[in-house]
Amino acid sequence: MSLRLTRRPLSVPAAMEALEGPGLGGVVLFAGRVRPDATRRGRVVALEYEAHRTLARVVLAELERKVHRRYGAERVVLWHRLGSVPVGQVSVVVGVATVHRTEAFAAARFLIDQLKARAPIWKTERVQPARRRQSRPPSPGGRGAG
Amino acid sequence: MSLRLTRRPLSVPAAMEALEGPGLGGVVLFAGRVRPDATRRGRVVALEYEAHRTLARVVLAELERKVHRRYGAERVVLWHRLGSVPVGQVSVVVGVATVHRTEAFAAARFLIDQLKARAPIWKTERVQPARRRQSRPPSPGGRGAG
Amino acid sequence: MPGRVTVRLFATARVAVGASQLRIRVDPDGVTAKSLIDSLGKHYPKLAPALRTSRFVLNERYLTRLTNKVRPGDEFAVHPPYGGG
Amino acid sequence: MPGRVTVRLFATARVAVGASQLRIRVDPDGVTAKSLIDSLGKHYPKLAPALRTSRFVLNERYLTRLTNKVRPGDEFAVHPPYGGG
Repeated sequence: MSLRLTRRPLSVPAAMEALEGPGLGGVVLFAGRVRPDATRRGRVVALEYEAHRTLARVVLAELERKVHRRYGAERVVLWHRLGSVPVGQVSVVVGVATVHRTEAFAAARFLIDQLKARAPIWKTERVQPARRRQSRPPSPGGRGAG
Repeated sequence: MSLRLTRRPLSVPAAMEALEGPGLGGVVLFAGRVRPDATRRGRVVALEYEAHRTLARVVLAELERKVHRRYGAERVVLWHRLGSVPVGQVSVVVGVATVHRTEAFAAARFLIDQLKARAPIWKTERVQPARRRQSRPPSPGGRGAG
Repeated sequence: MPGRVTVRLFATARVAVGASQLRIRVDPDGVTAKSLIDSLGKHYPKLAPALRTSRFVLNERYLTRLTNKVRPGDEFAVHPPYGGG
Repeated sequence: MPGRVTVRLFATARVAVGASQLRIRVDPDGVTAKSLIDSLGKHYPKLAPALRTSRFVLNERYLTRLTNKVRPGDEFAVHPPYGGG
């Protein structure tokens, strides 16, 4: 079982390693990446995550126990980044290893849904304001990019 | 879209890279690892994979097109190893990136199920025969492990 | 600090108040969660909308009743709707 | 090699015959897939069980009817039940 709330980048290879175990043939991994969504204030360039850390750990640990009981998940990864996560980077990794794949899919889906609904973690969008249209001064004699 | 039938190890980080794309927030990856199953002939130490390669590529390409149409999967990884794959190593990687996670889960599940049912790929178990029980000669005076 | 409750604010609640933590003086016998919440909404009008959609946590456990007592030394957290992932 | 069909064998079919490929002489006009399969089962009795559970592929397309003609120069593949993953 591996829980992390960290300000550092999440490594998918490290998650795969944490999910190794004898006889665990099926690994399902979900990675959530920050999308450059368009908002009314501008385009998202990063998400700022905060958590009620102590309680979040309790909630995530409960989820781990639940998927172990319910789906026989022998290895579980529940990692979430905190602080600023730029567009394109992974903000959350959920991984499950089981003997067979059906349980791994069900458990991973359950974990990410429950994490989103129940873990005391919040995001704030950091946006790049849409630039005012401004007339560029004519390029001084050049023909191509400077 | 990325199809591979290869005798070389499959890299999950490389799969994650192949699944990058602007705005693709949800990535689901399934990795199947060789299990050390017990068989009547002994314990599995490796699986030997063979394929009807040309046809397998056609079948996998059809699956890719199908998940693109059906689930909006913008990036798809369908990688399978051929030749001998030792216990614990990854024999198959299926990955999907979509804007939202529901489609990614459904598409990945669909792909691995269909790959198993429809791709002309076969495995043969290589086993370590269970050793005959043999009486060990008494240890010559030692008390612990040699 | 005896006599005070630590109120922790997250996300929209934090932004509304402009601080992630408040120290609120309460009766030595404590007050009900409801009265604490009402007084927060009164002192920080911008916080009122967040309070209406938040869950509350008393000493690391979800508050089950608004009649529960909050006492000096307790930690009371305001949790707007979650947004992890 | 004119006059012959290439038969590709996979997995249990390959093991039963001890070869991954056979070159089978057929009439210049071809034979039906059924008669090719029957003759394979007759010449390689160990192959017969695999033939009963296999799908067949003619020139990289799944065979749709056992009455389809297999002609010299064609490739005919025997696919036991799949086991990828």
